Amino acid sequence: MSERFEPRIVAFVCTWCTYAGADLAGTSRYVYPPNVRLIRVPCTGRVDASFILKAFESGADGVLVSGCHPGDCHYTSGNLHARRRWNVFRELLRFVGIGDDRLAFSWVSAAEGRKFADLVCDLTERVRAAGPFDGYGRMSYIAEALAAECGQQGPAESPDDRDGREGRA
Amino acid sequence: MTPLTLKIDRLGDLLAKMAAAGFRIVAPVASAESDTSATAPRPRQAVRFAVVGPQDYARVDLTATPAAEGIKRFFLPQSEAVVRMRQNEGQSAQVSDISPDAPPTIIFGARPCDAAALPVLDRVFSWDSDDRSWSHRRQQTLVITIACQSSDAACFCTSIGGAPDSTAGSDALLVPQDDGTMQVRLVGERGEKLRQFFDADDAGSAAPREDATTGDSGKAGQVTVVPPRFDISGVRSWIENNFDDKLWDQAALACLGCGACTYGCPTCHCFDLVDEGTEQSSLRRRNWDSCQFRNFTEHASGHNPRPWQTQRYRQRIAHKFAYFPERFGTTLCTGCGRCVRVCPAGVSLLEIVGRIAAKGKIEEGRADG
Amino acid sequence: MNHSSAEQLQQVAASALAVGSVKLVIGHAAGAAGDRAAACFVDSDDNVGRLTIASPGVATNLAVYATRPEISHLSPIAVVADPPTLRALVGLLQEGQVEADRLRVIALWPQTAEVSQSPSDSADDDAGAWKVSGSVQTMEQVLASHEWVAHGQWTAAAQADDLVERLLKMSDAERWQFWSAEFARCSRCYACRASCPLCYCRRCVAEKNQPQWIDTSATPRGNFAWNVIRAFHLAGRCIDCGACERACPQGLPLGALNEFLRRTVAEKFDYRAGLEVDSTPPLADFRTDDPEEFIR
Amino acid sequence: MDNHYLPMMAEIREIVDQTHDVRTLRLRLKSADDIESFRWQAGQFGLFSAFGEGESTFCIGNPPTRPGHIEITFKQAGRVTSALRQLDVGDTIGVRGPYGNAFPIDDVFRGRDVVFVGGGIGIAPVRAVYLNCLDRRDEFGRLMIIGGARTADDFPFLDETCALAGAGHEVTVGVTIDPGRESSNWPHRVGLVPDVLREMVEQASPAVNTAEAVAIVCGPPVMIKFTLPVLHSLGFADERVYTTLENRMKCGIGKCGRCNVGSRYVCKDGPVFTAAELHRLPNDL
Repeated sequence: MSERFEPRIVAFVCTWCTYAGADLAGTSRYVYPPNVRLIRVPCTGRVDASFILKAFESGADGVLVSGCHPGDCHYTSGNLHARRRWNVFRELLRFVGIGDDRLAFSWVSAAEGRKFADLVCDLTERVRAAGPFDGYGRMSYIAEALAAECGQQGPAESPDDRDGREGRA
Repeated sequence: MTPLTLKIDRLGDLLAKMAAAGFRIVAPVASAESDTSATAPRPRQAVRFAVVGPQDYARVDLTATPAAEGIKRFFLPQSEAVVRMRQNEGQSAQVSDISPDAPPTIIFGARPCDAAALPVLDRVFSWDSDDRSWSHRRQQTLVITIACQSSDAACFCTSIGGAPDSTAGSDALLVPQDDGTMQVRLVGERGEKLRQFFDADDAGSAAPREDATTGDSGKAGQVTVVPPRFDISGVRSWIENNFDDKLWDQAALACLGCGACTYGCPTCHCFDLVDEGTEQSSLRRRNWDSCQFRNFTEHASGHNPRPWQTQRYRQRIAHKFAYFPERFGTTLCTGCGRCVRVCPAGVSLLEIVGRIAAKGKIEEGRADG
Repeated sequence: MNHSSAEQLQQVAASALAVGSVKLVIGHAAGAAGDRAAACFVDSDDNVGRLTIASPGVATNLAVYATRPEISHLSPIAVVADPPTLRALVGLLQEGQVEADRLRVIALWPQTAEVSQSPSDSADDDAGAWKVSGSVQTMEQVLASHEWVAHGQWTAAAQADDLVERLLKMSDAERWQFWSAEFARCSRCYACRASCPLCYCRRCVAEKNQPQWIDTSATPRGNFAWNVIRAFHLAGRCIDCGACERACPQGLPLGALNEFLRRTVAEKFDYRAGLEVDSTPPLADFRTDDPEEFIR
Repeated sequence: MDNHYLPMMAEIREIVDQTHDVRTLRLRLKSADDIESFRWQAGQFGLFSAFGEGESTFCIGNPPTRPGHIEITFKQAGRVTSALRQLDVGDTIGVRGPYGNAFPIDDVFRGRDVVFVGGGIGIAPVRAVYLNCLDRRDEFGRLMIIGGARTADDFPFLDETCALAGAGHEVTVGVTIDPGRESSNWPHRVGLVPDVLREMVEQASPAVNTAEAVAIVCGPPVMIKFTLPVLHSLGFADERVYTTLENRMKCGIGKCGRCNVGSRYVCKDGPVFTAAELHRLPNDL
């Protein structure tokens, strides 16, 4: 396997700070890897725990959540509520087996184009080092075993995740 | 015909013989879950039916009455993909059939109350049109039951017309004998397929028992006695005539509206069809569903024919003891008592149907008088 | 069985119902069959005889009924409440799910340090281990009592510590493997949700389908999402009664998830759920100096 | 043995927006065999799927006298209807059916006066029947169509319904919206459907032979609840008052247990029931 693993990273970014920061990174022509798919949300406070799970379910190898620095929230305290949530959800995900190497949180302001580019570079390398997130793939073997037990052929899980995998190195 | 016996210490040999003949074996095994459970294990819950290989034969546990999880899922899987759909960009959508593919299977050690549910469900799955998945798994699967040697306070098969040594739904029934052997009763043509696995009873002690009837009064061997809990005769008519009785409110008050009873029930068969996946690639799955869930009947408009737990609880009881009998001529319950055992709130169908039976009796009496 | 406690409970309930100071008493009765205690609703002093004191190891948390719409027309209602039930009621008051004016309790206080936790005990074996409060009380009165100070944190949930410790020693991949296998058994009967007093949402996230956040199929994927989200929605709110795990017909070790989150919330926010009506649940709150060492 | 859950494929040929949230799709089955075998009667339904989202139950909105396509009209309400609204002409949807019973047009309606009452999205199933009857106009007596909606903006098939009266069909048409919801330029009736029904039947000339007539009522549960007693008091026999039940369904073929009312499977014994049959069912609708 000579080909390098290109991780898929989903980033939930707030529209007021990090999205603008990512924009600045682009207009400033900072180079960062194309592995990140940005999903713009009004505020990090909008990022429900199920968004993060859904991203992993849908084939993400890593997830980033990023928004305004404390004190800068467009809605005063959305990011502070979000911070509390991450404090706990991050621990819970670790406890069920999705470790810190696949999950990142950051504050990136509209002025921090450089920081955004660096962040994405670092995160991409970190997730690359962690390798493909195959947790759901392993899960589908359990599903197949269960389905076979009940006398069923064919796919036990929806095929979309694994199709995504097939197209990749 | 020569009576057949099974020496229970030869169980491993029997299972191996069946496996060698090409059958997959499903049997009740003690699960290891109690190791991981944070609370003390509830012993009864640890026995479940699972596919077993030679390494598992020693774990086969024939003592649970009945097992925490029954055999329903081997005929009606909890979740089953039935259609695969694909639609690629710029191409038209395609659907493909996913057919059931159960290997020839012997379920060994089921309880008569679990097996009795099979012919009951045959009625709904074969009326008007045949349900392919159900029929296929029924065809592929032989069921060997064991007459119960023990029962508990939740057991009420005899009140439903069943018995701890009923052969309904079984292809063979094993009846434990005082000498530690099991007498084998083969049932019907399908049962004959099992003859090859059992030894002829050389001693010829027991007379051949060809009767496939239920509730055999002269109980052979060590079959337990399940005392009658209620007289079912007035139940259906009481339910039909007392749709708005306050008994339903009282009975349902403690009900928390989970699906534990329906999922454990050998006769509950309601299901959902859902698509999972994306527009490009998805599976249509058939999943167990429960009439106890609020959204079971809820329309997208928000209208719900059964918005209250009282109505949903009544539906469950009425479906089992009035609607299904009216439609299909048999009660949708085998008296296994699993719903009573699993209910987190201690709601007892046995108790409630008992109350209905008592009321029905009184009404019947009035009608006669 | 010690009759005196159960009889005392019946007396307290009977006199409150007789004078009309409560309209309904929610307690436990001996289960009709099996090990489990049954929830029991007593609306007149004629049928208080059914009330008994159930071992928390075989009973559901009665606070779950305080939010039931079927009895919303009855006021006030009295809940027979051991400390975990009281904590659940604190949670419901705190989150505005039940009105203080409508709620009374008949408090049960553990008499001995070691009230039996064995689920194999019959429902009323433990009666002697409990002290019944002498009268129906408001939650305000209970929370001001010295019994609350002494016993408020008492829990019957067998500690999931061992399992949590074991899991914490594993690698991420091993933990994933462990939970995938456990969750694979989940039948999605939602007994955990139904028996949880703090899971009161009229429409659960598991029923939201636009989009379908959580697959409804009882397949490992949907089961994983459901169990993780269920636990997370109770983070900082779970009052550690163990009702979910006792309710689970598949024997999932839900207590370990709850215990882990309880620890996390305690460590990070110095908070324990179910103790103060006037506090804000930690995940509905923030402080400007909350931990953020993990945020870049 | 067949997989009953495997849908036929159909292409969306035409999209018509009836109101802001009610849309009609005209579909054509892709396979010639399917077209050949898809024979239906007014009142029957199908299960229509948006792939990846699921199936929904709709009545087949065009009468068998207007074959060649399948028409469905639905209101955006849930996951599937929202997904169906995202589809364009040329897209594919899944079709299962036709399922259920039908209105007994040949056995009962023929030779009688027929009164059609539809409310809101309930106009769609009624329309399949009146179009069917209009296409066979000389087989029936008087035909009267009453359509109602909350507001003019919620009125599916409004123009089409109004135009029927002048199309030489010998049909009486009344359309109405709820009191208080009319604007100054609303030229039609204002009033609740049961009231308009009573007025139109009572004032009909020549009179409707209600004792022998047939009535069809579809609409929201509350409208049906208040319309049935009016029909009864006008002299309609419960055995000849028809409605279609809209219970939630999954399988459509009498297995899944979702649509059950009492011992009846709405998907097999219905969706068409007479008022007399409804009275015999448990009050679980």
